[in-house]
Amino acid sequence: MNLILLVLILALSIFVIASKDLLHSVIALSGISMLSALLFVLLKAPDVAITEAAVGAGISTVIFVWAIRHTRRREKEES
Amino acid sequence: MMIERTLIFMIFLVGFWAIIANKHIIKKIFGLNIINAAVVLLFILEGSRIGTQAPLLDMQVTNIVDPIPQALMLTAIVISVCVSALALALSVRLFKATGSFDIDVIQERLSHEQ
Amino acid sequence: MKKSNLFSSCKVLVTFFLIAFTLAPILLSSHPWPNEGRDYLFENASNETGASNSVSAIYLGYRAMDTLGETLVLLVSITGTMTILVGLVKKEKSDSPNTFLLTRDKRKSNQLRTHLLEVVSGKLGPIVLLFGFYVMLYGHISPGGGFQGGVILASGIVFLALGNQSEKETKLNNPIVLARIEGFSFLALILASTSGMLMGKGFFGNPLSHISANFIILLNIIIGLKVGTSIASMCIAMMGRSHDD
Amino acid sequence: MNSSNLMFTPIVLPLLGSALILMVKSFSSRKGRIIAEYMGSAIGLLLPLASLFVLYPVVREQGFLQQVVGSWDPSIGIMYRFDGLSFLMILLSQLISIPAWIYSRGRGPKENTFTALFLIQNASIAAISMCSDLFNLFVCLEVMGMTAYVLIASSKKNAAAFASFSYLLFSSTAMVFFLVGTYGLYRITGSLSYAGITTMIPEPNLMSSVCLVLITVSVLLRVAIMPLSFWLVPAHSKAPHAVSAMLSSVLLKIPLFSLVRILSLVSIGSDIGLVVSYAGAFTALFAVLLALSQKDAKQLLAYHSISQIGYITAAWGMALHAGVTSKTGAFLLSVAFFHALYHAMFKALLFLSVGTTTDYANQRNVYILRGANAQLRTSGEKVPITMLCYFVGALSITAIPPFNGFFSKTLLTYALKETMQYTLLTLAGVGTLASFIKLSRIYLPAKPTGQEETKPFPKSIHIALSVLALFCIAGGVFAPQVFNFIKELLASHPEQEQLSFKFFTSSNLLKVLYTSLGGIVLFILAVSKTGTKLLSLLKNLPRSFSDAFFGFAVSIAILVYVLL
Repeated sequence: MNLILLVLILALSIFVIASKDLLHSVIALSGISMLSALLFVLLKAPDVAITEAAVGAGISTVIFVWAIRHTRRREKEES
Repeated sequence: MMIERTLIFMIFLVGFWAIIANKHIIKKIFGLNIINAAVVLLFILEGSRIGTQAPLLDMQVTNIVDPIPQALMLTAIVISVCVSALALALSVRLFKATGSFDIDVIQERLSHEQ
Repeated sequence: MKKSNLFSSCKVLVTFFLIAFTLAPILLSSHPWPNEGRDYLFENASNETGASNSVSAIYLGYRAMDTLGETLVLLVSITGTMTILVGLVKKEKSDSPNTFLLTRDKRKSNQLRTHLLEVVSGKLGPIVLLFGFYVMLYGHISPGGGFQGGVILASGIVFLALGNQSEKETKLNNPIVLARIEGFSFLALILASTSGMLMGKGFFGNPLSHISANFIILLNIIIGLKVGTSIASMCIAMMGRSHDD
Repeated sequence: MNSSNLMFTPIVLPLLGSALILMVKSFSSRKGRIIAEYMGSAIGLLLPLASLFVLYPVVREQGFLQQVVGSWDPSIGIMYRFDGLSFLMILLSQLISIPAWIYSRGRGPKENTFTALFLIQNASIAAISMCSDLFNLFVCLEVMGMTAYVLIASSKKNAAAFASFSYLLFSSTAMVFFLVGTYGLYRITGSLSYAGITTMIPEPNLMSSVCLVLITVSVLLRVAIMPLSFWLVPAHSKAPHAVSAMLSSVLLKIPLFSLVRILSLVSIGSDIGLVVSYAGAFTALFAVLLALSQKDAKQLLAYHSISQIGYITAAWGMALHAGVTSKTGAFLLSVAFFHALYHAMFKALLFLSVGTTTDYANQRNVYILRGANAQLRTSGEKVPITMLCYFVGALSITAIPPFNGFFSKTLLTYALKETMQYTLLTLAGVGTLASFIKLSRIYLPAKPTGQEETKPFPKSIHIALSVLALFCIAGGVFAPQVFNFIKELLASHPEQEQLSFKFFTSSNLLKVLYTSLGGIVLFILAVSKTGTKLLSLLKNLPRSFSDAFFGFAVSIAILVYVLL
């Protein structure tokens, strides 16, 4: 179970880096946080899980989305 | 065990790659978040090896996991979010000033400013 | 141009591999995990601090200094973010009123804020607030604590602000009130941390006695209020309103 | 309240002051805010000095005070240790921050939050100087860094935002590596306090050495010795002047001396010290050459910060190499701190005076700006205090005898005699002189332009500058006493002979003469045609973001390689 979650996190982090759409990246990053929170519950760390879910998946996503909303969503292609 | 550590190591390297090789400043902040998440995962994962129960001390609990890394990581998570919040605010300001997210372009455009 | 590109990508590769090789022995180490700290806490944490959640016992007892530092980081970062935000908002106030809190006719993009959102978040707000207080107050015996509770509190306040149908401000999402609670709780945190010094228990010592969880509960409440109000005021500032000075 | 509680006052009082300011800010009107601001800064800046005064006899008698925060068991709590080194570090930060704050009343950022953040920064510096726990050091460094990023970005210029961003990104990445190092050490030793870690490392193995290297390099990044100094120049030159003065005088040195606490306890600390010492000496030379090639006045000063921190690290590293408890080690460490203290004084003075001048003249290019003093006079300055203070600072940094820089640099090069660093540092001294001749040309008389204004010149600028200039001159006059004061606090042996070194020997004075002549020759060479070409080549070296990380990786790799 741990392994599956870690593989998923790895895949999501590669997606975060590779995606051209910043909003997709943000959602993937928040997915990483949620999956880590799940992993922390499995690893008997409920406090960290709550923090990660509230702070990592909640607040930081809000800030990222705000920043992207105020700038440009797509990464510009090199021209 | 070793596989789990290797996976975390790879997550760390992916994040680090984004920081050093990607020119996009928001992507760099993503990378910073990812390497932080990797270190947090590593601490918690390794700290949980020596026990089987959550560190809530009831009567029937006998074999808890190490609570110290958990307490440390609470702090580390919060600090990483604070850092990325400030970094994002700065990058929005930079974008408004230069109209670009590319770090070299920003550097070049701002170097003409008195 | 091409040559320098090649050179710089070489440098990036070298950086990457150097870091990978130096970190590998640490990240992949299979050295046995130490259990001295765990054993000490298992024996003593509950007796010494009165908190049966041993993570809370460390977070607000044994290593409370870290928590103070963390609160300061949050305070400084939010102050900095707000300063930058206010500067940005002031600049663009005239041209793009795409904020959530403006009155209906001024709002440009209405489709994002449906009636459903307003009703649900308005009704959900008090419940989330209640849950936040629960997490905050029961931090010493169950998972959770001041910080986590504070974040939930903040989201409750934001829900209330979003579901505010009458366009009037309630006390709780008024930035001035939030800033007051924040300033007060920061002062309270510093005073609470020094109170032990006056009672002969040292910095961050429990002024009453060492065996009760009162002090941890107190710190949880203060930190919860501080974190909740500051994050809420940051979110409200992001929606386009701020405590103007 | 007993004295071991008193050691926390340098942390608590600034925090109390900033809490007061933030609270009154949200409750009160404009007038109340200003009163609260002055009260808060009196609490936060002056009272710690008073408590240092009380603590001095205690430190002299007992050597050190230590207490676990919250009086828990030392195996699990956070140990704070107040000794001579922390005393000196807090003294340094207080001595510089008071004039810097006074200056900020005149020109710098005047928002309420500025003072609050400034005080939080002071509290974190005090905490860094005392804490003996790895994770707590991480947290305190983050607090200090965070305040620095915000204070740099408080400038209105967009380039300041970029400087702050690059500092932030670079040092937060390094802090993640610090965390990895903490993880490794906790895994090996099961402890986070310095005492616990050092007793549990029996002999250096691969993992513990790599962890210590990661921690050292991450902290040295904030000290900005050469491969790690990318972030410094934009940050220091674009920040508001009061913040630049603080950054360069205090924030560079505190992490360096806080490293002594852990590195002096582990056996591989001496090897790390040797490598860092060489790096420091090379830094001193290269940075001075880069400074010579700059055209922006504040950037020139920023490169001098790197160069001077190179001097300090050269002595610091040799101190660690000799072992700080040994006699030579203690001497070298006191020399390093001596120069750090004096550098703090004259560099703060230079940043503030040059900053004022370039602001009023509205021109930062040293090739174009001339007659700066006339410009200052037209903007309302009656007595040329700014120019006089600049010259006090410039003569100090170039080590001309009656001023303080002469004493610290002479002692520092004397302490490093018969090593390779000696030659490098002497050469760097020549370069320093040349580049300051270049910078001083901004005060050359020129035809006065513009009309006389009746706007009064802010008094606080003059107060701040005069205080710092007074420090520089008094530091020169009382140099042996100051050095003995530092040495007594840092030495672990109770029986310490007084300093037998004579400053005004003919060889030292001759050396000053040769250095000055060399500086003038170098300056003439630098303004000649080929010299300008070579320097512009140096200036246009590509410096991009990935290079910074390249430097970081290379310095980690070199240290690991040396230790194996």
